[in-house]
Parts: sequence; structure tokens; C-alpha cells
Amino acid sequence: MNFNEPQIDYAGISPLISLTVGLCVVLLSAVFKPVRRWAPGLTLIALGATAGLLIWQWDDPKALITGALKLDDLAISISLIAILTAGFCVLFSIRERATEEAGSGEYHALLLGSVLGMVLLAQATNLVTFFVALETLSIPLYILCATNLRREGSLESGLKYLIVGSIGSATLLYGMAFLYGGTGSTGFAGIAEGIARNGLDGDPLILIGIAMAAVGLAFKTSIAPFHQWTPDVYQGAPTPITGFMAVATKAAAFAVFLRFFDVALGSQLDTWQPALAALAAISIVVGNVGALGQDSLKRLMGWSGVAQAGYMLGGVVVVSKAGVSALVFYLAAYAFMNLGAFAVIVARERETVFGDDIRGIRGLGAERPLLAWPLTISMLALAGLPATAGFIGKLYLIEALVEGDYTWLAVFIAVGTMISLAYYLRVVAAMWMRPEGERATGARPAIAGASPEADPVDLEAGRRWYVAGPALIAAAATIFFGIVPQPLVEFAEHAGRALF
Amino acid sequence: MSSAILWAPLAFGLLGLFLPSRTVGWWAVLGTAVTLGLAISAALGFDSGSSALQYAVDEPWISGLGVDYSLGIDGLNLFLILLTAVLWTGGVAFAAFREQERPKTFYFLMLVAETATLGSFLAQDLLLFVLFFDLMLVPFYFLFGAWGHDRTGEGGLTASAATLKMIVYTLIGSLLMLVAAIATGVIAADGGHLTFSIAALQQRSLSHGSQQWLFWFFAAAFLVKMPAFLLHGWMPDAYRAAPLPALAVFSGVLAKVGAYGFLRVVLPLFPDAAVEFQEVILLIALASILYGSVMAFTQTNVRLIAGYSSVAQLGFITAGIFALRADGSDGAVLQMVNHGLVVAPIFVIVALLVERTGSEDIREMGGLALRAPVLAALFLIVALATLAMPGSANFVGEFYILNGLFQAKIVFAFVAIAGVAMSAYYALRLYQGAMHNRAPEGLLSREIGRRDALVLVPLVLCILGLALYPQLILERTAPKVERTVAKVTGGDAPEARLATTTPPTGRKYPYMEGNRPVDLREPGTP
Amino acid sequence: MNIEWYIVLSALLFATGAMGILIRRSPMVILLCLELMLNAGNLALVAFSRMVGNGQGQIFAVIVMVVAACEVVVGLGLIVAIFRRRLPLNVDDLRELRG
Amino acid sequence: MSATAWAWLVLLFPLLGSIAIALGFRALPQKLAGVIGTASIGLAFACGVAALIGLLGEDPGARHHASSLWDYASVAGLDIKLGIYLDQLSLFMVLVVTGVSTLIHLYSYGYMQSDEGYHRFFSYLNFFVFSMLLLVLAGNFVLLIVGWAFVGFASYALISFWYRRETATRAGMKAFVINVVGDIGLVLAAFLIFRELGSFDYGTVFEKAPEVFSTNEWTVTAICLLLLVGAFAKSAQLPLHTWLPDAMEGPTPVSSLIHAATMVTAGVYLIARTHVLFALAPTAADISAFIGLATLLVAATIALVMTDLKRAIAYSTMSQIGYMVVGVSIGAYSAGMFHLMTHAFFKALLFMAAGSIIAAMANEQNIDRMSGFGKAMRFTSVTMLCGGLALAAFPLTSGFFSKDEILAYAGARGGMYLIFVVLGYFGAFLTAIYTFRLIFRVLQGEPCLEARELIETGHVHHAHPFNPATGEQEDTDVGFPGPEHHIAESSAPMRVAMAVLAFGALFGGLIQVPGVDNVVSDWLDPVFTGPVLAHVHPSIAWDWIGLAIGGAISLLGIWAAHWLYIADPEAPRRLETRFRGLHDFLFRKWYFDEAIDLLVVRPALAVGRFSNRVFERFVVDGLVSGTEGGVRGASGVVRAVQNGFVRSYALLLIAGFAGLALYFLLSSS
Repeated sequence: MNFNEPQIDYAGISPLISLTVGLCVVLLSAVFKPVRRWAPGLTLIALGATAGLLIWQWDDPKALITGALKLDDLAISISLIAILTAGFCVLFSIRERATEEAGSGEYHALLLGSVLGMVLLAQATNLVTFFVALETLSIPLYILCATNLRREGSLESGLKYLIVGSIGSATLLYGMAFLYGGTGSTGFAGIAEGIARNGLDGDPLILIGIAMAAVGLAFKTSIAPFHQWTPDVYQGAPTPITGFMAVATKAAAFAVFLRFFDVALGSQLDTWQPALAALAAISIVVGNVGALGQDSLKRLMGWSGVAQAGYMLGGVVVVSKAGVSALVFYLAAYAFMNLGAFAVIVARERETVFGDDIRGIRGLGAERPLLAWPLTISMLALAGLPATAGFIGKLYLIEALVEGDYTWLAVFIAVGTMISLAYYLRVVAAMWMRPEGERATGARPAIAGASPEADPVDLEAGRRWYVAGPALIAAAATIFFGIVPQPLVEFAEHAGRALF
Repeated sequence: MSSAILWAPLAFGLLGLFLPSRTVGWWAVLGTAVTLGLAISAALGFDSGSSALQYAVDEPWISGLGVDYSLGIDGLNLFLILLTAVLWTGGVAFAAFREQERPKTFYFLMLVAETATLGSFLAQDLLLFVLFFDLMLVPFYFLFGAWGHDRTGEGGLTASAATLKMIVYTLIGSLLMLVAAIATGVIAADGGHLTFSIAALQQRSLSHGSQQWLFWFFAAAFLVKMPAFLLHGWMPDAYRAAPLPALAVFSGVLAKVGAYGFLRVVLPLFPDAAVEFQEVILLIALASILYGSVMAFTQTNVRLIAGYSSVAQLGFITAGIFALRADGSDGAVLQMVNHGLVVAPIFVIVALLVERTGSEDIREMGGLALRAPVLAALFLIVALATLAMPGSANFVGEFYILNGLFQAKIVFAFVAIAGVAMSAYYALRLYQGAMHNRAPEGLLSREIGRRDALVLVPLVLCILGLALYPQLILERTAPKVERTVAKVTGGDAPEARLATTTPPTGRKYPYMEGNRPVDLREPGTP
Repeated sequence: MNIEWYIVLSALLFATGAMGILIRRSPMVILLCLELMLNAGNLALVAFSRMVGNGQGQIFAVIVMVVAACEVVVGLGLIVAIFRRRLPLNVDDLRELRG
Repeated sequence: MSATAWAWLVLLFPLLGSIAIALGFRALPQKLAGVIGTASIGLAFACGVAALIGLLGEDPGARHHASSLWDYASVAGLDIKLGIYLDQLSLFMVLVVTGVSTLIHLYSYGYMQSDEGYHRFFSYLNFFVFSMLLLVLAGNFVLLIVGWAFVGFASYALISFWYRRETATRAGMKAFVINVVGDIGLVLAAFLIFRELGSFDYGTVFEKAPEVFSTNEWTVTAICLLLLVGAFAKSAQLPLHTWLPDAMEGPTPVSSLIHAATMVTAGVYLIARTHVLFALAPTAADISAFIGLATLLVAATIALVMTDLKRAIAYSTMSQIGYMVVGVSIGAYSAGMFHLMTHAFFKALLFMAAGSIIAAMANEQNIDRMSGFGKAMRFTSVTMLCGGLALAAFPLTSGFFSKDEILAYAGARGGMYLIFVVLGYFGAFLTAIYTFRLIFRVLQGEPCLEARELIETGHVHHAHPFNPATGEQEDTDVGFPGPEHHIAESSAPMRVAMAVLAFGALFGGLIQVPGVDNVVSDWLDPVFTGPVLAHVHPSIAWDWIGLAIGGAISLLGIWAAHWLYIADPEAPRRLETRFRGLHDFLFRKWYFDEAIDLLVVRPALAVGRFSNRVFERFVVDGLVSGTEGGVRGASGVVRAVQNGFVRSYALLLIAGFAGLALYFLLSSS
């Protein structure tokens, strides 16, 4: 009886292995009291190792596990973005009370789990891996959102996310079922080939399948009108997690968005392209107007996230190398901009009694330039002003759109950006310009002290290395890639070449 | 050279952040002065005869996107660069003589603003131009908002609200322009090698259809920036909010970038559209002239008098450009410099008036001339230059503009010239209101201080110098300008060619040497 | 009996689940409805895999069950946590976050 | 040294003087400033004479030279050089201007002594002379416009010289704005000239014009009419004259120099300068002639009733310029210029005398309060009498010859031009009346308060002066003659200046006596060779007949004035009550100010107020707030949908899916 052992490309799956191992180790570390404090460090090591392994695989695409995964530069670049974000998130989580609530080990294990899901998702080229990865990504996040058990908002956001998210994945699953049924294959390539073979153009089964898949993905990338969970969950979740979700989830989801639509459904282009373009336009408008006049910074970032997702979807709509590269570039830039902002929000949450309320940053420019500048730069970058990575990103996207004959969508981006100025600059104004009303102060009133929800005030939070450091790094990166974008552009073009 | 001019202010600004607050002001002055020195040396080395690009720099910047870091100086921007350098030196010095709160940030922003402005003048790559064009706004957003005045007391807006209005308003234009700029490059390349170098784009002609909408996307940006009639909604609030040193350079230079954009980008790249929409733009320009003047002589706030007067002046400049004749555009370029040179001193003087009277309301001023004869004299000269007194360079500018307009579209010229009479009234009204008549009770005027004189006198000397020899500017700008205009009229633009060559009456005399489009074509254009 | 019936059945299941989520307020019931929707997907998968004649669908279905289980676990956990905070077990009362 | 070089020096000295005094306004002692001011003009006059000698050395046909320093602004085919054009006409003007100016500077040197703004005054005055000379010598239309505007500015600066007087500043503004209107006329004319002839340069233009234009072609007519706008604004012809009477707010030497002798005659010079064009556009020339005639009469009638001494003289200036305009428009170029010269003499003189009296009255200008200065101020009254006689064209005075030469020429042209003769003589009659009305009422009769004080103490010393117009106290520290006023009797320089002019006023006419000598026309005629009209020459006989009639009329007028104001002092009162309506009509200056106010000023301000209150707020801001409102509204909707109910989120999700699926199915099938 002979057993032909499977061909396993250990090098290829090494990132997954390292993450899984890391996950287990961190989880176990929670069990042994003495090492409990090491959880963040261990997490960072795991992430670092994974990043290293990914970079080692750079520029040598390979199919893994009988084509269920594809480790190419798109996957790697997206994974790297996710891992970077996770790293920042770990730093933000230090002294975060959610961490203590849930237990440091569990918290970080969940985080790693979610990252694992993302890395998988970025490589998924098969409905099964796609679905599994998506769930591996989401389920830990449901929990992480709720980890700040003392905060009602945290629980609420967790539950909302769970419910709406599950509807999303159920819909997605159902759509996948149809696609499988239509084409008889779960591999993306197989699907594409199946559509061609069975002559299924415009077949209702396939169409509904596509629609459902689109909904599922749009949900994860918080594209309107499937965005509604975003502001609530962003506001409710612990801030580090919000930061993590805002960037990493989007990145991973967009990666599979690209693979699924540009590869598997490439033949159905003229069916879904206009629809997605419309969705992009809608979410640009909805996101931007929704963000106007929001006082909770996290909520504001949520809405702006919706709008930004709209911009990025443009990169998917134009099925082209330029589109992919633009999207990846924008995601990378987006990571820096957001993390810079969230770092400051974290700091002010801990320093003041206002939580993430905009009052918390009044007069920051005069009092704490070192905190004010990163947030300012992030806001200007998100608003797409020049000399920041955000500007180059928009430029890249618009160029891709114009080349793809979607100039009207480009104009939409421009208009959206104009509206967005109103709220991004409101934040900037709050920091630099005459504060009307009272200044934000660390000294907390007695009443606030009584409420169980108020977190302990840590006046030094903004000066601690694990908050100030990331903030400055992110800001610096935002500016640097705004002035010397070439390296990031090449990075993005690699990713682009992976698909076209 | 170009790079040095461009980055010097920024470099000084960054270093300034590490200096003690007391000295940073002077450091900034030094920075602007160095920039001025560089600009002057560039001007001295400038070959006035040629229309070619000089001190050119051209490096790939984002090769992936076809964006180059390419700068250069030619007839169009030489004097605007000088103007920028001069006014910034003056403005920063004026600020340095006074206490500023958070000085480091203030001067840093001022210098960033100078680099951005110089960049938009120097840029020879379309996207680079757009980038700097947008970047200019950012520092002024902070300067106006954080160092500005809240006007809620006078039924106005808070500084931050006013400046938000300004930036949203102006970015409406410039973001559309960003799209248009990219579209221009992509369409022109049409599958081929993608480039945004203006010179290269000129060689590739765009289809008429695409020219039309691209033209308007660019025009929107430039008209808002000026600001032109109906798009000036941001101006009154922003001008009232702004801190005066910043406002002096802002209205002195930034408004010109819009007009400059027409000459640098729109005429060369969209000649057909320029001809097609000539009347429309001229109408807007006329509206700006008349409306700006009318508003100027009903205002009582001295800032707004100056503000609306610049609306009118920019109207003249636009009209000059869209006469689509060499002389009109020559006049426009000259007038950009002149207007910058008069409006900045006006705001400096306004600042001095406010210091003396404690009010910005012309009705609460008066009789200052008695104790401040020198200030009065300087003010008088500036005021006369503002109203384009014959004998001032402003007159020469307006004369060229109106002549161009007259020969091209006679009716427009007759309407436009009404603005001249009005300008006489509001400029003198401003001067008299402040300097003449009885002084209000308890108003103590005093003579201009030595240090302020140090700022004001050189500017006035520039005005006088140009008044004696405007040719200095004209002869250097003319070659490039004529070539630019010929690109339009030389192209398929029958009516415009008609406007530049022999007039309809068909005389037997040769009219203008400058007007034989054929010899003036860019080499290699059909 | 041909495939349509299975699809129709699964569609009904899916619709029921969705409807349930829309009309019921108790998080528990909503979780159950989610299960329904997922299982509608499973049914479709299995049916199709019979039709197509390869095992992929069935493998997929098995995995989906696992995923469904995880979701329920998480859901229940959250419900417990909410219950601990003495918050009403009614999704309509969980609307502190809005606007 | 060539004539043009001297001409450049003519320009240079006043400019230097002005700058020197301006820069040294703190350092220079007061007297020195006056000396510099006067000397610089004197030098200019000397250079003028030098240039004259230079030209005399040349053949009459070749006495025109262009010279330029540098390209002022010449690109794109426009040829604008910093150049001058020297010929008999411009030199003639140069001499008149510098000559009279020198005397008036001398007068001011004494008159303004107790004025705080002494330096400022002389700096302005020199600058004015420079501008006037620039205007005269300009070699192309652009430079002409420059000079044109400069004199306008100088006049503004000097009218509102006492700038704490609301009345003065307002008058200055009025003068300036109306003059800008004139400038615009010139600018447009220049554009049209350039459009047709492709040049701004006098030489080129005048040479090409006859070849290019056919007579009375609309273009050339348009050019001339536009030129006339400029000329009339500057020379206070209808309907752009209203600024001149108000201009009397300025110090009296200013009225004498700018608003009588020199600047206001620039329009006449312009028409003479561009006679080539006017010859091609007879229609325009006639229009201008008739406007001149109208002005002549209107102004004369108003002068009859003015009670303000200086304003009355101002109106007489208007009317006299009317004569000159008629002259140069109907082709009597040298006659017109001749009258310009003599008028400069006697009108300047009249103003000086008036100034001396007004000083004695502490800036009271109302003739109702004046009387009996004849005994009080001998010198002044004698000179005033000389001026008056000349103005009234008393036989053998300068005005006698110059005015009648114009009318004689009109007569010689015959036809419709006889109207000018008739009405011209009627104007002369009025002139005689109003001139002697002033003289009799001011010099004769019971000495008024001030006059008596003069007689008794021999000097005037006043309390703090006040502004007769507004009644508020004058602010003497901005430069306003304080208690110390200076009258001719007490100041040698003033006496010298006035004496010289008096001589000119009386005997200046003798250089051009029909049949005896004609210095002026001999000198000028070569310039006007071009047009046919120049060759129309009234015969000597006609000239003398005209002179006889003129003399008779002026005597008649003087007698009438005597009857009215000396013989029967009640007569004016009676007439006034009898013709109340007419009197008011004249006294309100034919309601010109009101008309202009109604037609121009109010509408403009109304438009301004409208755009300020309505347009700006509702349209311009409406644009902004409208969009803003729209966006805010949308935001409201979006945030309302974001209601926090998880089930509604689910609903929207499913609805969205349904919509998407529907779209797919529809689009594919």
C-alpha cells in the first residue's frame, strides 16, 4: 500500500505557520502567570517573523495547497499592510483597559487570529479558503470589539457587528453556492473557466451569485449602502481595535475583492463594472455627508472610512494594472494616515475625560505640538492635500480612473474630497484655532470620576513611547511618501503585476 | 538655480523651528532676503531676448505616474518670481517688527507658503503645478485661521469659519483642475508615453471636444483663485479674517497665480477652447471689473476696499489675456507685477492705519496726514498707482490691456474703461478718508516708524522705478508672451487671427510687427 | 426529483432566516435565524455538489458548519456579557451608538 | 546746445525743484524753499528762451524737432518712447506757461508766507509746472495723456491743499474724477488712432492722417470727438465744467496759475496740436465751436450774478476759454493761441488782485461784504483795474486785440460762422458788465470794516479765520494763513509780479495789431500750414471794423455796469426782484450740478448700494449657503437613516442586495 505524500511548499505557507504558532504561544502565555506580561512582545515577535517570511517570498509568486491559495506580490503587500497595522495596534493596546478586561493573552491571540485570517484572505483563490479566511478574520474581531466589557457601547458594537456581519457572510456564502452550482468549481480560475465553458453569460444563477458576493465584500469594505455597521462599530470598539479594523480589514477585503472580481468574474465585466462604479459613487457621497458635524472622532473616522472605501473601490472598478497598483498604494498610504490619527485619539482618550470627543483635542496645537502635528498631518492627508501620501494616492487613483474611462467617477472623488474638507479641517481647526468654550484638560471633574465608564486619566499617555512613537512614525511616513513616493509606487506596481 | 530659489525658504523655515523664539523672526527675514537675492541674480542672468526656458531643471519624480520634477524660468514667470520674493521679504519683515504669538509656527508657515507659491510659478510640469497650486492654500489656511481675527462682533464669521470657507471654495476649483490635469496628460498620451510636461503636451494637440471641458475645469480653478465675479464669495470674509502681513503677500501674489495659470497652461494647451470661450471669459472679466469697482466704492472697511479693488484689477488682467493679442497679454503680465506691487503696500499701510486709529472703518479715520506727512506721501503714491494714474507702470499695463481689448473686441473695451473712472474714485476715497478732513475726536496720528518705513519705502521705490521704465519688464516678457499668444491665434482660430492682424477696416498701413502669427509659431507646430 | 426543488427550499430557508432577523428582537432568536441562513447556503452547496458531481461543495458545507458553530459561540458569549451588565436582551434597546 | 536739449532742461528744472523741496520739507528753511521753487521755474523760462533763440536760427518750415530719451513701453508693435516734440506751437506754450508761472511763484512767495504748508505748496506748484510742460512738450499721445493726468493730479492736490476743509477735499475729488473722465476720452482716442494709423507718435500720426482718412469719415470724427471729451473736461467747457468753480477752494495763487492761466487752457492747446485731425473732421470742429460758444454765453450769464469773488472770475475764465475754443475750432489757430496768451496775463492778474483783497478780508470771498477797497488798497485796486480793462476788451488793451481777432476770423469765414460773430460780441458785452460789476462793488463805495481798518492802521490783523462755506473754524496748523495775511501792499514780491502782469495785460496786445505787426501769427502760422482754413485771412479793414465794434461794445458794457452799480445802486435789487426766476436760474448756475448729481452720481451710488446690500448677500453668498444647505440636508438624511436599530441596518443591507440583484437581472436580460 503506497502513500504518495502531498507536495507541500513549506516556504510558501511559512507565514501562515508562523502566525498560527505565534497565536498558540500567545494564547498559552495567558495560562502561565509569570509570562503573562510578555503577550504583547510575543505578538510583536510573531508579527515580525511573519513579515520577514513574507518579504522573503517577495517577487516569486506560487500557488499553494493545490491552488487554493496564491502567494503573489498582491497577497504579500496586502498582508504586510495588515501586519504593520496589527503591530501598531499592539502598541496602542499597551495599558489599554480593554486588554486588561479581556486578558492580555486572549486579546492578543484574537488579534493574531484576525491577522491570520487576513493573510489567508489576501492569498485566497478559492471560494472555500475565501470563506474560511473571511470568517477567521471576522469572528475574532466580533469579540475584540466587545472586549471593553465595562463599556455598554463596546458590547453593543460587538453584537451589532456580529449580527450584521453574519448576515453579510451568509449572503456571501449563498452567492458562492450559486456560483459553484453554476460553474461546478470553487476555484476562481475554475469559475472563470466554467462560465466560459457553460456559456453562462447573463445566467440568472450566476448573476445572483455575483450580486450576493458583491454584497458580502461590499459589507466587509464598508461600501454604502452596506456600510451602516461601520460608524457604530468604530465608535463602540476599543480605539486600538478600531484603528486595526479601519485599515487591515479594508486591505484584506479589497485584496480578495480584486482577485474575485478581476480574475474569477473578469468575463462578466460589463455586468458588474457599472454597478460597482455606482456603489463607489454612492459611498463617496454618503460617507462624506455622514461625517459632517460628528463630534466623536472615532465615529468621524468611521464615516470617512466609508468615503475612502468609495475612493478605493474605483481601483477595483477599472479592471487594470493601474487600478490595482493605485488601490494598493492608496491602502498603504491610508494605513499611515489612519494610524497617525488613531494614535492621537488613543492618547487624548487616556489624557482627558472627553474620551474620543472632539473637545478632547481643543487647543492641542498650542499645548502639545508633538501630538497635534501627527493628527493634523493625517487629516490633511485624508483630505488629499498636497505634500502628503494622500495626495499622491488620490492622484494615482484618478489617473487609473481616467485611463479606464471612468472620469466621471474621478470627478466624484474630487467633489467628495471637497465635502470631506469640511470635517477633516474642523478637527484641524479645533487643534490650532481659537478654541471656543473650555480647553481640554487632564484634571477630571468629580462627577466623571464617579461614573464607572470613565477610564482612569493618564496625563502622560501622549508622551509614552508606545503612543507618541507610532504617531510620529506614521506622520513622518505620510509626509515622506508624499514627497518621495517612488518606492511606494514601485511596491504598488509589483502588486499590480501580480494580477495583470 | 530654480531649485535653489524654490527650496531656500522652506529650508530656512525648517531650521527656524529649532531656533529660540526671539530670533526666529529675523531668521525668517534672512531667509526671504536670501531667496530675493537668488531671484535677483537669476533675473540678472536672464537672457531677455529669448522666449526659451532658462535655468531649466528636469528630473523624473514619480516615473510610475509620468510626473517630472521640472522647473524653469521664462518671460512669463520671471517677474512674478521676483515679485513673490520681494513681497515676502517685505511682509515677513513687517511681521518681524511686531510681536507674533507662536512665532516659530507663524514664520514656518510663511516660508512654506513662499516655497509653495514660487513652486507654482516655477513648475513646468502640469501635475507639479497643480500640486503647488493646492499646497499654497494649506499654510494660508493656518495663518488666516490661527492668527486671524474673529468678526462675529461685526456680524461676520470666526476666523476658522472664514478660512474654511476660503479653502473649500478655492479647492473646488483646484481639485477639478487636478482631474483635468491628469485627464489632459492621459488623453494627450492616448496610450503612448504618459507625460505631464507642459512643453511636451503643447506638441500633442487635443481634440476639440476634450479641450472644451478641460478648459472649464482649469478656468474654474483660476477664476476662483483670482477671485472673479460670482466666485469671490470667499474673499470678503477671508480678507477680514486674515492677519495683515499674511494678507499682504496673499493678495499680492496668490491672486496672480490664477491669471498666470491662464497664460501658462490654458492658452498653450487648449487654444481652440480659448478662442471659442473668449467672449464668455471676457464677460466674466468685465463683470469683475465693474462689480469690483462698484463694491469698492461702497465699502467702509479698508480691507474690503482693497479687496474688491483687486477683484476689479484681476478683471483687467483676465480681459487682457483673453484679448488673445500679444499686447493685451504683455499688459496683463506687466499688470500682475504692478498690482502685486501696489496692493501689498496698501495692506501694509492699512495695518499702520489700524494701529493709529484702532479701527478698520474708513469713516472713523481722517486727518492723519497732519502728523504723518511721510506716511501720507507714500500712501498717496501707492493710491495713485492703484488707480492707474498715467505715468505709473499700472497705467502702462492697463493701457496695453485696454488697447489689446480695443483692437480685438472694441465693445468690451468701452465697457471695461468705465472701471478706470471708478478706480479713480475709490482709490482717492480711500486716501482722503484716511489722510484728509478733520480727524475724529481723540484720534492721535503719528508718523511712520523708521522700521516700517524700511518695509514700505523700498516697495514704493519699486513702484516709482517701474513707472519710469516699464520697458524693463515688457521687453523681457514680450518674446515668450507673444509666442504663447501666437500659439492660440496661429492655431485654427480664424476670428482670433482676425483680431490680431489687420483690423476690419483693412488699412493700407502695416499695423504691428508683433502680429504676424506665422513667424511666431512654436517651431514644429502645424 | 430535480435540483430546482432543493434550490427553492434553500431559498425559502434563506428568506425565512432573513425575515426572522428583521422581525424578531431577541438576540437569541436572531442567532438562530442566522443559522438558518447559513444552512440555506449549506443545502444549496450540497445539492449543487450532487448536481455537479464533485465533492467540493460537500467539503465546503462541512467547513461552513464549523464556522456557523463559531459564530453562535461568539454570539452566545456576547449575550452572556450583555446579560451580566444587566442590559436588556433586546436588540432595539441597544442603540446608544447612532447618528 | 540744440533746441531740444534746452527743451529737456525746461522739463528738468521744475521737476528737480519739486523733488528737492519735497525731500527737504523738514530741512529747508521756508524762505529757501520759496526761492528754490521760484528759481527753478525762472530757469525753465530761461531755457525756454534759449530754445526760442535756437529755433529762430532755423528756417520757419523746419522748426520742429522730435527727441526721445528711451523706450518707455514699446513692444508688440506699440511705439511709446519717452520723447518730446518741439515746434513753434509747443514752444509758444512753454514760454507762456513758464513766464506766467514764474510770476505767480513770485507772488506766492509773498502770499503764502504765513501758511504752514509752505513747502508742500511750492513742491506741488513746481510739480504742476513740470506736468504742464510735459503736456505741452509731449512727443506722442501717451506722454500727452501722462502730462494731462499729471496736471489733473496737481490741480487736485492744490485744490484740496487745505485738506482739513471738507469743502476743499470734496472739490478736489470732483475735479479729479471729472478730469479722469477726460483722460479716458483721450485714451480711447489714442486707441482709435493706433487702430487706424498704427502709431502714437505725433510725427507719424500727423503725416499719415491725411493719406489715411477721407474728410469727415466716421473714424476721424470719432477720434476728434473723443479728443474733445478730454479737452472739454480740462478746459471746463459744457457740460464738464462744474469742477472749475468749486476749484476756487484752493489758495488764490493756485486759482490764478492753474485755473486761469495755464492748465485750463490745455484743451485749447490740444485742439490746436491736433488741428490736422480736426481739419479732416469739420463736423467735429463745428461741434466743438458751438460748445465753446454755448459755454462762453452760459458762463458769462452766471458770472453776472455770482456773489463769490473768485467764483465769478472763474466763470469769466470759462467764458474766455469759450472764445479760445471757438477760435481754434473754426480755424483761427494763431488768434486762439494769442487770446490764450493775453488771457493768461490779465486773468492771472485779476486773481492776484482778488487774492490780495481776499487776504485783506481774511478769506471772506463774498463781494456783498466788500466795498471801498479803492482807497484802502491803492496798488491792488489799480492792478485790478488794469486786469479788468483787459478782460472787458477796453480799446488798446491786450484782450481788445486778441478777442476781436477771433471774431474777425469768424466773420471772414462767413456763412453760419456769422452766428459766432454776433453772439461773440454779445458775450463781450456781458463780459464788460460782470467785470466792472466786480470792480465797482469791490473798489467803490463806503469802505467796509476791513477796508477801514486798513486805512486807519495800514495793516490787517484778523481773529481766527473760519470757512465761509461751512462756518467751521479753519485748522491753521495744516497750512492755512493764520492771523497774518499778506496783501500786495505789504509784500514786495507780490507787487513785482502783479506789476509785470499789469504791464502785459495793458500792452501785451500790441505785439499783434492788424496791419501793424503780427508777431504771434508769423511765429505760429508755419505750424498750421496743413489745413486749408489757415489761409482764410480777414482783411485789415474788416479787422479794424471789428475792433471798432468791439471797443464800442466794451464801453457800452462798462457804462451799463456803472449805471447799475454806481449811478443807481438800487437797480440790481430791483432787477433781481423783477426777474426772480431768471436770477435764481442763473444763481444756481443753470442747475448743472443738480443735473449731474441726478444723472450720474446718485445712480452710481444706488447701484453700489444695491450690489452691496442685495446682490452680494443674496446671490453671491446665496451660492455658498445654498450648496452648504444642500450638503447639510443630505447629511441630516444620512444620519437619520443611521438610527442605531440593528434590524434596520439588516433591512437596508438586504434591500441593497435586492436592488443590486434586480439591477443585474434587468441589465443582462
